[in-house]
Amino acid sequence: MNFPLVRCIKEDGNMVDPSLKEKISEELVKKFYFHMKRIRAFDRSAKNLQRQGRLGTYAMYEGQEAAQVGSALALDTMDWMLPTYRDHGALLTHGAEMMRVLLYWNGRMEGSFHPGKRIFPPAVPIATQLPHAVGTAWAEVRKGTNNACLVYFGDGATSEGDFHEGLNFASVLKSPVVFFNQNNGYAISVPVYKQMNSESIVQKSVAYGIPGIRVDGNDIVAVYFETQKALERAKKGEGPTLIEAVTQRFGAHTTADDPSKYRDQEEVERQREHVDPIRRLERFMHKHGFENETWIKETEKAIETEIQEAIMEMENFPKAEIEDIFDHVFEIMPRSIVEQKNEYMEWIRGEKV
Amino acid sequence: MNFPLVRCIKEDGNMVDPSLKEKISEELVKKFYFHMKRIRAFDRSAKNLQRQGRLGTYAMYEGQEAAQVGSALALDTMDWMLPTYRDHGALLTHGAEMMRVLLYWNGRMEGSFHPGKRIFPPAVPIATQLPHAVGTAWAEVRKGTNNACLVYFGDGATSEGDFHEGLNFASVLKSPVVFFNQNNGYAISVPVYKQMNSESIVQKSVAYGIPGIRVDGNDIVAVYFETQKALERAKKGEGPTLIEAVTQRFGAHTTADDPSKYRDQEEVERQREHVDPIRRLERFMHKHGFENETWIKETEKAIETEIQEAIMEMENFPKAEIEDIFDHVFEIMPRSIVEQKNEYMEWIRGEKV
Amino acid sequence: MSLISANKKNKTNDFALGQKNITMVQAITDALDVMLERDERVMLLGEDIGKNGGVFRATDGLQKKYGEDRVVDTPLSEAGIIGTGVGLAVNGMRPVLEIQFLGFIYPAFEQIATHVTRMRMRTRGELTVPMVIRAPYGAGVRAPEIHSDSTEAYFTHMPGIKVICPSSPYDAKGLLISAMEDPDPVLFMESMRLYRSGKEEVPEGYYKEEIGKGKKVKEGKDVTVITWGAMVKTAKEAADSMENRDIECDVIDVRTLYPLDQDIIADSVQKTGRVVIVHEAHETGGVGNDILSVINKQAFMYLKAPIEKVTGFDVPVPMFSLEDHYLPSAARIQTAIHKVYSF
Amino acid sequence: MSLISANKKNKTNDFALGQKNITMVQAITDALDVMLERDERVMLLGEDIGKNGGVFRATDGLQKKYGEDRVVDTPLSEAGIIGTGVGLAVNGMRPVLEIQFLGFIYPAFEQIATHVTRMRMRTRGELTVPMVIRAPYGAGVRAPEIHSDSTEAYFTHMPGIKVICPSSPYDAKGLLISAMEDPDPVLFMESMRLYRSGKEEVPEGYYKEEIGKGKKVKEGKDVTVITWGAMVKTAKEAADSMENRDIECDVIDVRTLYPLDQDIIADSVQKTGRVVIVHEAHETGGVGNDILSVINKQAFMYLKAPIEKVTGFDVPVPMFSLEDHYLPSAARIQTAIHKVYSF
Ligand SMILES: Cc1ncc(C[n+]2csc(CCOP(=O)(O)OP(=O)(O)O)c2C)c(N)n1
Ligand SMILES: Cc1ncc(C[n+]2csc(CCOP(=O)(O)OP(=O)(O)O)c2C)c(N)n1
Ligand SMILES: [Mg+2]
Ligand SMILES: [Mg+2]
Repeated sequence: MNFPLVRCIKEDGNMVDPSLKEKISEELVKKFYFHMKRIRAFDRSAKNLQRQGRLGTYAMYEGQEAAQVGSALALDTMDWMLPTYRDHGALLTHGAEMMRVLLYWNGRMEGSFHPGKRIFPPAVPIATQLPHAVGTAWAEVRKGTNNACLVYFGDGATSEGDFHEGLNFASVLKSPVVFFNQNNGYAISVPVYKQMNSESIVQKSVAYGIPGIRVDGNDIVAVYFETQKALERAKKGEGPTLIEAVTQRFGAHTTADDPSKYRDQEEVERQREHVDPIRRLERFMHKHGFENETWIKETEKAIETEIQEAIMEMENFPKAEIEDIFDHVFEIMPRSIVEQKNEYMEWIRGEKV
Repeated sequence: MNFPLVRCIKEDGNMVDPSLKEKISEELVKKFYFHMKRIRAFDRSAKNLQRQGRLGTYAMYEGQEAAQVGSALALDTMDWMLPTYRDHGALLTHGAEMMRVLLYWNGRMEGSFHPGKRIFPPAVPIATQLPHAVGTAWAEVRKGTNNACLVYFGDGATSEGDFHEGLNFASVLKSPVVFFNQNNGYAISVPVYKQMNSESIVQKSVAYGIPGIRVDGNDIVAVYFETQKALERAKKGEGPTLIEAVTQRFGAHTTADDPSKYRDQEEVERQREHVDPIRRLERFMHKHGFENETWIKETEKAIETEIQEAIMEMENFPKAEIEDIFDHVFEIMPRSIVEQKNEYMEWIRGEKV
Repeated sequence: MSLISANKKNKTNDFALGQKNITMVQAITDALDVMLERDERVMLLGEDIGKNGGVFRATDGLQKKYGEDRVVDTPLSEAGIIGTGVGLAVNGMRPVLEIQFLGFIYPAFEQIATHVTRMRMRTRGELTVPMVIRAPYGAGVRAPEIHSDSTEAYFTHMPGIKVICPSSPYDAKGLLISAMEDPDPVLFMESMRLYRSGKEEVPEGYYKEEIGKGKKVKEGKDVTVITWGAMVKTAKEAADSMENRDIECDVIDVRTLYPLDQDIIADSVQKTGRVVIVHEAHETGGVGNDILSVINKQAFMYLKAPIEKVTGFDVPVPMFSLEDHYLPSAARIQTAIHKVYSF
Repeated sequence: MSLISANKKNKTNDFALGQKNITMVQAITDALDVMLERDERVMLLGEDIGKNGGVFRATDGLQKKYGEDRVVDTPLSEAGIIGTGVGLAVNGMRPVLEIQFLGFIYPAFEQIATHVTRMRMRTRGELTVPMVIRAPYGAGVRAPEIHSDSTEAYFTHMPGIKVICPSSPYDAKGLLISAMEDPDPVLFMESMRLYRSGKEEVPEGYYKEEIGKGKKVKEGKDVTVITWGAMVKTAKEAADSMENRDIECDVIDVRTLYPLDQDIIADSVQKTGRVVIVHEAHETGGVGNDILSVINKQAFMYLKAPIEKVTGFDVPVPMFSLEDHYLPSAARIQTAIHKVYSF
């Protein structure tokens, strides 16, 4: 099986193929940098909020910024994004409101959707979103548009039946979907080599007769261009692509997880030097004349302000309304729910008196 | 992807590699021939019985005899077999009682198992038996035996999640299973090219990092030797193999199906000349000195007698007992079932008076 | 027979042009045909529904008429079908998904329990899943194992999906059209036994029957018999024969299993005070117990006898040699009617 | 506290050597440990149960003690876990399968509905599936979506599997050991809320609690309160507080949801004539309605008031900001007790 790891920027910041530089505008580099910095800052803030009891259990993505930003930036506004619980970095990049993402992790239903954006609520049951992407993308074909779908999932997700059924459907229907796998090495505590016997995830594309790309997931340039190519193929009617972005999850699975039970966290920190996607981009910027201290400072400040504002918004958001429990199950509430609601609301009011 | 179709006997009965002949004893050829003739005669009788209203809906396998017999003969008595509803040819070859197979198709619970034989009841929900095979085989490893498992499934079954989850588990656990796919071209009315976008089923083995073999499923010699090799690998602790046996279903999906709705049955009959596995073996026998008219006549007669006896046994089998509905759900019947049973049995007795 | 509700919301060809005498499976094909014609967003997906027209011929001729893009033979994968349907529905289509037999819906259980039914809730209605899942169900046709399950209760317990089970060609067509226009997911159960068991005059063209409304199929003052689907005929037969013994039954076909028509149940039980519930699903956890709960709440004071249930047993549906013993029979229902009457 | 049933069937080290004061999750680990030690056929399979010791640490230390062959980290695939478990069980092993949260059991629904529960039936006991499926369940711990489901009713409706839901460390250990020795499949539901909510004296070593038997957790003559799992504590609290108003409640922890202990229910209802049923699952289709059915059959004539239910609503379990409103509270239960009492 020949699925070489596609890489544009080496760990030391040098380019694999210097001629690519033409395609990398300053604007693009700034976008890469801004979004990675932004979502990392967000991630860290959210983790801290959780520690302070201001958010519920939270899933960090630190280490996966290049994979999430690079792929998300390749999308057009009208392309759909189907995330998991760990892809809010991509979400934020595709235009989701930061305040809503925070609401989600604060147990608020108002946070699981993004009005006006083509973003699905995060899939919590593993791999279930893959078939949704197939249908969503297919509907675009039926409508005669030129929009595609990008669906995220982890290495662990490849073991579920829905992964397989989704890819098979997409391949048969030639549905314009990009299956974007973030192989971050672990499914909670289970390392990839216990998850599967195959040497790569990308080779699973062979089972469906579709193109597969294995990309260095910490190299945002490679991720971006490869995703773009896959999206173009999709939009040209050439069907789905499976992308495996090889990356790393630096932290715990979620704030409820203790990774020291199953791996050496110090080792992870040592590896960070080589694999951190932001440092890699910084080295690239440094070596290729994109460094701009003033802009970076400004950017960092702007990000900090945005995050603080989003947190304030989240915390000032109107309290959850009890009625919400009942009001959105059906468009028209059936009698059993009406009665349950009325009874409970009356009781609550009585209680409160 | 390079998965050439393995073939030992060409359609005209000549050998692909004449040196293989040493390995093909007369005894083996007779076994091949006897079992294929036997299960075909059985299949036709069963189909007729259904027409006469003496059996319920019945699933024919005519055309798939080489695949079923060749693979089944490669098993040792202590190896497990996990069939679908279409694999009773294999079942009969692995020692199942013919009378019980008939009972099964007559809606009798007594027909779905084979006391003393290592045979699972036929899996009716598609692909669900694949994970069972993984566990069954793994238990053999844990017991320290040298037994393996062979599990049958169709081309349609490859689309289900359980196919994927089963192969993935087996590959990770190095479970001694042979996944034996009979690609008979159709899942009821759906042709393989609508079922999947891949050119073959065997290439799906790549997804699991396990060996895959594509064999001419109408060539019993190839099926037998390839299955044997896969079983040997399994028993040596080298893990599972995916075998795709390319074959054909000559008849309808079941007696309830009308294939003229979706394919040209006359075309199928024309193809039969080339692909019929029994005729192929006959040509081989003819060309390689294994022909023996007397023996064939005797064999045919013996088969006919066996089938007639089995039918008689089936028809004389004691009537289904109503209590059976209740008695085998749990080892010890819980009160709710006890009460339902008592009430019903009393009522029935009252009724009958 | 109910009146035609001449809903003219979307298009013009709403008026019933005439009647035709058809079976239930034909009525279902007809409903699909009417809606494929009226609404471009409608798509049918399923195993063998295209060229083959479905294993019961419920989609016969529709692929030819509407094309392979709209009547689609899918791979053999129920989670794939329902999951793809979710995406289609969220993105503006109106998928109707055939599950070949209700007993093969289980691979899609996760998709239904966690997405089909929760999408509206999770997005406060921003994304919705207007989807119909059609599934033949039930015993009594000598089908192989698993094919005969009647496991509606898994779905009535699942918040966010309606469950419908018609008992006549007229209702089947009208309710299926309603289901296809419903803004929320619907599981539409079709009795295999009833598919071809009788014909009825059914209006041509478009009409709707209201979801969530039961129907009296027989009027009587002594005992209330509540049931649905294939059991309506059996219960009616039992009730008819009780007239010989001067017992008059109210027979209610609830038609929708979630949400239940509480009024029709309460009204009848308040009148009779005696109840027999009939269904072919297993007793424990069956929808019969939901009906019991409605009665407990709405008509407790009127009850004159313990409620009787005639149901499938707490055992897997047996293979066909014994399935007739599993299924409630008219004779068993008669015994139950007599029992509550003479309590 | 119940007596220890000193079952000495298989091995010799049966006698409780002492007591230890442990939480429910520790009691579960203990039961697994005892059985891994006693019976070589026992194997644990699940996601993250090995090195990580399970996301709730229910299998902490067991892989180290018994090896990777017997405490196995599986791929992320519930149908794979249960399906492989079927094969293991049929072929002589005693698999205990952890489903990380009950809300993630749905991918394995088909395996459970069509094989786990039907193998004995289909083979008249020639092949059987002695398997325990362990699954944390329930709301109230601020878990993410889907993690809080309490969907036991899907399984009580499924013939061929027992469903157990303990409410204390003592019961958890004794019932889990019974489940692991049961010749038939058992779904063992573990309340996340109760995992670490309190300690109790639990015997060391091997002992069993009988499956299918309820337990009185409070004795009273006026109102019967029936519940299980995490709700036992809440119901008890409500019942205790009713003493101030001179209402004495019988509080029953049914412990096994299928098969239900009909006697303990009937005896109590025949005494009190007034009933409140409490569970956190959705009302429609909930096990509460099975209890209603038992009462209808066994104690109809004794009922003095309609039965009240305090349950989760017919809506998906909301995200955690609202989950406390979804969950039955002691205050709501008090209202219900008062209502049936003063009917
Ligand atoms: C069907 C299902 N089973 C189990 C879980 C519990 N669970 C949540 S995340 C996770 C691991 C997922 O790993 P992977 O797919 O690699 O994604 P990652 O978390 O690494 O982003 C598990 C087992 C779940 N959410 N859904
Ligand atoms: C889960 C499930 N879905 C649908 C069916 C109905 N069904 C029975 S056989 C069949 C086609 C199977 O095709 P294939 O796997 O190729 O096996 P073959 O019948 O050709 O031997 C279908 C769809 C089923 N039995 N189980
Ligand atoms: Mg991962
Ligand atoms: Mg086939």
